[in-house]
Amino acid sequence: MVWKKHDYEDIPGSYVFDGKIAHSAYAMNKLFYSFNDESCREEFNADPAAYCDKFGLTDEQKALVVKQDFLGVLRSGANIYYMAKFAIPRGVSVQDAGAAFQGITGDEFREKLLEKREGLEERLKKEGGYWNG
Amino acid sequence: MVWKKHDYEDIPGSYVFDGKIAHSAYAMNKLFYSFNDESCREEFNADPAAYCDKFGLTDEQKALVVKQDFLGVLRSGANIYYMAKFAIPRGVSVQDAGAAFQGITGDEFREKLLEKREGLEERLKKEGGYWNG
Amino acid sequence: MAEIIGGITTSHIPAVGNAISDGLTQEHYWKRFFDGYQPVHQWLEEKKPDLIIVVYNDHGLNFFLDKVPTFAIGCADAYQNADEGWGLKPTAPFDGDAEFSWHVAESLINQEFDMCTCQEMLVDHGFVNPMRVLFGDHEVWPIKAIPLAVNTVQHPLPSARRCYKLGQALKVAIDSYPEDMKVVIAGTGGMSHQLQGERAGMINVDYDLECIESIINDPDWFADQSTDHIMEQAGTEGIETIMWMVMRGALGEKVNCLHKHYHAPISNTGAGVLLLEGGA
Amino acid sequence: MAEIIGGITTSHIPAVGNAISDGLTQEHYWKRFFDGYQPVHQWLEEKKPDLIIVVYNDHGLNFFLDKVPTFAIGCADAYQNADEGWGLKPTAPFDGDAEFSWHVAESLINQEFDMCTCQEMLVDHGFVNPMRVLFGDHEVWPIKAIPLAVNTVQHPLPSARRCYKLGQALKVAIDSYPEDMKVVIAGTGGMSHQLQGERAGMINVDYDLECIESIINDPDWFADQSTDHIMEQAGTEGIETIMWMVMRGALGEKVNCLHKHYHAPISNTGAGVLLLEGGA
Ligand SMILES: [Fe+3]
Ligand SMILES: [Fe+3]
Repeated sequence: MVWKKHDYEDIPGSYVFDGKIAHSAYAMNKLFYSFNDESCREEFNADPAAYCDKFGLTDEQKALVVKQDFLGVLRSGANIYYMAKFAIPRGVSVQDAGAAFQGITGDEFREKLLEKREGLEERLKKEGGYWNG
Repeated sequence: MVWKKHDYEDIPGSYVFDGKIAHSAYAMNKLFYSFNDESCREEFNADPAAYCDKFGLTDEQKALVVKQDFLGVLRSGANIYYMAKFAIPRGVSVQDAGAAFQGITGDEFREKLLEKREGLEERLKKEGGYWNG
Repeated sequence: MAEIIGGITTSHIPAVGNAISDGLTQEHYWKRFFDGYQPVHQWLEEKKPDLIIVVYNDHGLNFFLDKVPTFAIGCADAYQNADEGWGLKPTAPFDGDAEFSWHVAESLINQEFDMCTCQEMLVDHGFVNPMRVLFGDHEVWPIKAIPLAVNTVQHPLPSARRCYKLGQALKVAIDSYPEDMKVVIAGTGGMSHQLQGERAGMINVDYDLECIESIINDPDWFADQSTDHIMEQAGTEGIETIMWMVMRGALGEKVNCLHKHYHAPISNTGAGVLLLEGGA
Repeated sequence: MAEIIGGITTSHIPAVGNAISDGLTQEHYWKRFFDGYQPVHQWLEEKKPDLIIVVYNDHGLNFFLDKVPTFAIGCADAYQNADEGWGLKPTAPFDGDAEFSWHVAESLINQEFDMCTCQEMLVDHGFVNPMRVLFGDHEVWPIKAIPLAVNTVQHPLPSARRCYKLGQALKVAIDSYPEDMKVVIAGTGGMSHQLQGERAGMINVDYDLECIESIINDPDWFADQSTDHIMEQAGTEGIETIMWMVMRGALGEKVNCLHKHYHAPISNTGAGVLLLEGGA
């Protein structure tokens, strides 16, 4: 049985959360989803390994979750929005996780984003019709 | 604010489980739905009135549920499939509930249904192409 | 390539499962109903399909009123039956086929069917009883199965026409699956019955037989009916029979009818068993 | 009769809500972004709509992967915000309008949109932040609101074209509501951004501006794009912008653009604010 290949797999540096990925990481994403509930967060914090077993994570996924390897967790099929429920309360923002993919710091990542603002107002003036304060 | 009138409201002796009915009885149906879970059935049995309050039933619905008035519960907006989770374990079948709508017994109800079998094989022979053993 | 080798219609009512569990299938009340499945059993034996898609409606096990999808498809490798609140013993779990499901879901969504995808799904009597009556009881079921749930409980429902179109799209989806696989579609539920209201207990044999003829020879007749008209003729719960249109749509324009069986009453319902193959 | 008096686009990212909560809206980083909502605030003040339909995607609060509907509509009289796991304080609940919702749901299903109806629904930041940025914070919100959730998380997603058609059907649904009611549609999310993978942090200003022009003047250009193409241009999470097409479809063929605002970056995204009225 082979999963169908999709054109979007060729978009560079991008992981599309499709059936194949979701299927492989269902239990792990279910664990993260449970973190909407405070009592589940507390249960996890009290014994992360046992909580992973309760959700039936693979040994590999369990190891990643226990050591809080957020990048590893994402590469292993976590959906970014579910992963955020794990990472953000631990001081790791979605931007930090994005930066980790490129091997740069969160501050460097934010610097690069800020470059998008340079020349933007002039650009929009030229386009015409945009609000400019 | 008036709910839209639907043509199906004119089908005699029939109650179509639409948005209007479901909206009016959401809490009660949610209570019945919880009976999929054994621990919920036990919690209800231990204190029916308290369980109704937990789900936010109206006083009227609560009274019907507490006195196990299955017909009243149906008339008050219970969905037949949800109500069944309440009635069947208490020895009241869906057929008994149907019979109650007509003021007859479950056995009388079943007798009337059995009349449908009379002449059926002959009828199907005439139609042609039907399996007949 | 995957191929739809046939379509089946069957009742899915709880009483059918109870009769099997209680060993009543050869009692007078049940015998004629159950015996009418024998040609279907023989056909299944002979054709050995790999996978069955069971088109059914959930009656309040997997879906509550907080989330009622019009169409939902299982996308898991296994499906559990579970306690519906009546004290029945759940069956053994069913093997699914997640890759196949996702292929179908993707094709349906690309064809503008707004599916709800379910990577975990409890299957209720509407799914389980067709499996039991078609395959017998098993600890390991002899066929993969995929639940396709249609909302027939919380109005507004999809029209018969929409169900027919879903079936046609399902055929496109399955025909484009690259692996060899013999697929059967079961349209379950019905036929005429009404469980509630002063009209409870109605069975409309004439209408049921008209529907059976339409399913075989003139599906547009069924598809053109409004939900209101079907409920008037078949009862408010008899509306379930719209799910047969999903099966019918998946078989193509013409079919050969290999077996046609009708019985009434079983519990509150008229019961129709059809075995159809795509024809020319 | 109900009437759609306008459409709005807006970001829905968590950082927008945080900036409001932390009182940062006049800081340099945020000022240009937030000031760009002033004309929208004035218009809302002046027009006083009765109800807003917020088209958004759930990010894992109300829906988990066990049940992912392509399109879901709230059919309740109130909607709660709740803990998303990040320690944010939930907002006050939102008043809905169940009668109106059921009217819309019925019309959409009759128009062959396979909606999931939700009689209880937790609304996440994708719904809440548009409400906060458009109306400010309230203990009692000054407008009724209905959540309309589009799956943009679990592929396969509905196409941009399907979203556009949903918007067109939404217009038919709303125009046929018998009571007087002024309705606004908000298309939320986007614009270009990618949160994961080595391409995380991409923003495509050129593409965002093309999309904005298309939304105003040539919606078919946007609707004709494949999901793959949009992800390639706008990022895997930028695909959210397809939800703007629902709003656009609901406005009719031509629109008057009353306000057009773009800013980048806010957090990881390009952010577009549009205020549109149906035109001739
Ligand atoms: Fe049923
Ligand atoms: Fe978002």
